[in-house]
Amino acid sequence: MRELFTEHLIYWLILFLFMLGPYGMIFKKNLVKKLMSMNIMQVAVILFFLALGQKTGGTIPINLPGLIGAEHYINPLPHTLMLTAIVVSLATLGVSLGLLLTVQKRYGTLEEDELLRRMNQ
Amino acid sequence: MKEQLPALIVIVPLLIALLSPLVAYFSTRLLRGLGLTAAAVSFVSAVGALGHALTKGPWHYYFGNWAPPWGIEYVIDPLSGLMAVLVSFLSLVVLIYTDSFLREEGWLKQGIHYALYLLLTAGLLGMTVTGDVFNLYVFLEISSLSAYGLIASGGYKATVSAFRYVLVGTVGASFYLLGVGYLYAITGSLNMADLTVRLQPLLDSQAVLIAMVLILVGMGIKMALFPLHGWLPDAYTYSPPAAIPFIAGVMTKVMAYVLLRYFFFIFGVLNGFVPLVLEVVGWIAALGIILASVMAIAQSDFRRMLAFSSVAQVGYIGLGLSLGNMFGFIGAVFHIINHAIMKCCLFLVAGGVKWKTGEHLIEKYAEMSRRMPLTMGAFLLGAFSMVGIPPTAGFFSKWYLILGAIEKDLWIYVVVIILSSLLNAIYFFRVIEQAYLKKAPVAEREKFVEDKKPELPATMLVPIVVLGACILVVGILNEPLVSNILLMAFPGGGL
Amino acid sequence: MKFVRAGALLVVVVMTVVLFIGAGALPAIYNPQSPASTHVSDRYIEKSVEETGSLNFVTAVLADYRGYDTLGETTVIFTAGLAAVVLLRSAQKADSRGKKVPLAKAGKGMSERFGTIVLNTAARFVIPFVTLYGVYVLVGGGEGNPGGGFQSGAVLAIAIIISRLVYGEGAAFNISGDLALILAGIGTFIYAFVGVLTLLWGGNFLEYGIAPFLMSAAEKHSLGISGIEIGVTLCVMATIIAIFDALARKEEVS
Amino acid sequence: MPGAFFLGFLVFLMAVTGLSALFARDLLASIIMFSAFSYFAVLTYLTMGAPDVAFTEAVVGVVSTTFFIVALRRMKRGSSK
Repeated sequence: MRELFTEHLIYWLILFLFMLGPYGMIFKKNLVKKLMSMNIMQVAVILFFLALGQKTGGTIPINLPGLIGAEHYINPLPHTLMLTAIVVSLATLGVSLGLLLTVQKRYGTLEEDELLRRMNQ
Repeated sequence: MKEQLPALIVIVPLLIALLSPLVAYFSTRLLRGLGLTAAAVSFVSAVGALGHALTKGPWHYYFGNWAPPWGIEYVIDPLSGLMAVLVSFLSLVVLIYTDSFLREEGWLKQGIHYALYLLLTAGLLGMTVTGDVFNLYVFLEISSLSAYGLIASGGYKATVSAFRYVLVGTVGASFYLLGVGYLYAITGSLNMADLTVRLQPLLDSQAVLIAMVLILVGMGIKMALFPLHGWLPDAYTYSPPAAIPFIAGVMTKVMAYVLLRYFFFIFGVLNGFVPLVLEVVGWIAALGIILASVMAIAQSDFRRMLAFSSVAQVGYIGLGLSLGNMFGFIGAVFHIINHAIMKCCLFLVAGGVKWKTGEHLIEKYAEMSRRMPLTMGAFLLGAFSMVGIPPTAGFFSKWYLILGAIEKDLWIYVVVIILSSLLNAIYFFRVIEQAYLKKAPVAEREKFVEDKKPELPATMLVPIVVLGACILVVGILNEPLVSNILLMAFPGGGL
Repeated sequence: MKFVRAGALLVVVVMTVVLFIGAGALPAIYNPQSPASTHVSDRYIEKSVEETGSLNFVTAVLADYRGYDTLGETTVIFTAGLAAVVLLRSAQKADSRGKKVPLAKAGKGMSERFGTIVLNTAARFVIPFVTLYGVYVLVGGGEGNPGGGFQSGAVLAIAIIISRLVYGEGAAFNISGDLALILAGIGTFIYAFVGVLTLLWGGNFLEYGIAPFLMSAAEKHSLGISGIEIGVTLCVMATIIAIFDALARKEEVS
Repeated sequence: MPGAFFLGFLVFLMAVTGLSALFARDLLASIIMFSAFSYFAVLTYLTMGAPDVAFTEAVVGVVSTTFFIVALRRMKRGSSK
């Protein structure tokens, strides 16, 4: 049981979260919810990277006096990469909310079916 | 500064982009000058770097002087150098053309447009010359976000298609990033050269297969490979004419280049699961070529027709990738170059016609050849090249693709290429017929007879003519291009 | 239509299953011997204090070893600000075409004041602390605390957003949208300019060690890191405000 | 590793809040669930030993929730219903 937890289950949960993104984007008809599923997907990627950097016996990657050696600290590289990824997700969110507002202003709806109907009029 | 050329390719447009809102507030004319200078400097640096790569071998540039697996490096080899030259050249040409569309706008709009355009350029250039898979992601996001902004500035319908593009594009980027995560998990490295070495013993692992599929899907979405192309037609149709030639011409092609880079250089086409994946890509691409060409015939809007034709043309590049041999590689890279130039030229023409008449429908092109002879001449070259008529560039890339298919005994691909050329001929002939053979209605006619200046203004005409000439020049000079650059670019190349 | 939905569901499920099976091929989580934990990262952990002078390894990697990525990241934020502003502006075409609007008047936030007495008083207490904290995060970033330019910029932006939300457009503590956009560009430019300086001094881009100052290498690096962190702070703060302004801007009556 | 159970639990909570954000009827409720999702993400990052990422996610969570709410307010105002 413990093996399962440490080796697979966390990856599975993360990948489940990841696939929630495409699922929500296809099946949720509200554009705001599509946006949320996009964000959930990005968070899942971040979790995935952070999970890769885990290390038994490692502490947070900030230098402690007297504690020297790579085996004592968690790998800092995924953290760095994911800082960038978080920032990218915020940027995408800002742009897409702006787009949503414009769409709402013009077509008066954010439901996909209704939107398509009004666009074709 | 000579030894800093690889950095300058990307840094110069980036710097000017950052300052453009500030500069625009004081003087939009200064902004225009600076923007052109930045694009020109970038182009010159790219040419210099390519020259160095061809004569003295690949050029590695370390950012912050940290050696590769720890720091980020730029690698200019013949392939990435060639792509950088192509991207920066088209950026420069389209930037000259853009001017007429923006003159009337306020300072903020102009400043933002220049900033986004230069950021798009910098992002795409960064993607081509980087040697680090995560750095590639960062520049992918820069180019995507600026493309969303540029497309969305084209009015209300554009915002809906831009929103769809944001969603789909972010899915693509996330898939790509997850694929990078898999690669990082099993190798511990992000540097391309380092990855190549460390992946060798692992190529039979399932994780590599999944990473490959994730990267393929991610980049497939971004380059609009056939079943993943849903975002493209609307985005190309509704985006403003000042931005779309560059986006349509270059963006999908850079994504295709990334796939070539991954499959030919990092995974290696003959290893592990790669041939299996490539075979699937080949069939999908072949199907996509035919279906998208048929769809293109059904369109009445010129830009939408070009958009579907883009999907088909990206299929050719996928086909070359899937062949996995030298001719396939040469055909794919050659087609990237050709298609970037042709599509850019055709969209410039579409924008020019729109500027003149305000119309995009093919049926309104009647007698356009008399009204704008030079523009339509460039269009004719582009159309011939798309169809693949010999002296133009398009023929030669198809030729290499066919050679590659024959080498692998895949005759069905040969049939697909020839059949799709026929389809191309059909849908371009419709436009040619309108522009050259049909008579315009009398009312329309009187309007343009009175028109004292029939052609476009020089800032628009020159880019169109230059690109039209490029199609011919690339076609005529295909032999030196292939033997001096493309063969050098092939992994383990130079024969 | 039903058929298409079923097909899409099938694709999603199949991909999930494939990813689940593929997760088995990944190295086990928490394994200290996994490639990710042994190949590149050791140098960051063991050498970064002497090579970059930063006690926080994440800051060292972020701002120094992979500093170029962070320049890209900052640019991404700036790009988002540009895109958000342009599309909300082009939506309100009624804006004076081609006319130069003075910067001071350019940004009109939410016009109505919806602060009550409780909110006003609370905001008066909260804003200085948030601001102070933002500055502290910036300064303390390299000293072994988590945080740095990005977090600091976001916290500062939150202070301004609170003030805008409570006091409305007349808030004294306010930056207008267009000015914010220009500031964001300048912030990112500061970052890039540090790199250009190192180019001019004859080093590679962002090679802090090349600076012609009488300092140890670690000190030069931490100086460079502080330089770029300031740029990041400015850019992030200004961009968040610009996006907020674009989202909250009341449509002008035309 | 005892932390693994806690970590698994937190990721599970993230999945739950994420799902409920997607399936909530009301948009405001959905946004609130989304900020809860973001909060659990912060906890998960902390458990994974990434204080920097957690800090960033915390501020980004605040900013993005603000963006969502402000945008929602505008959308409600502009809607035809």
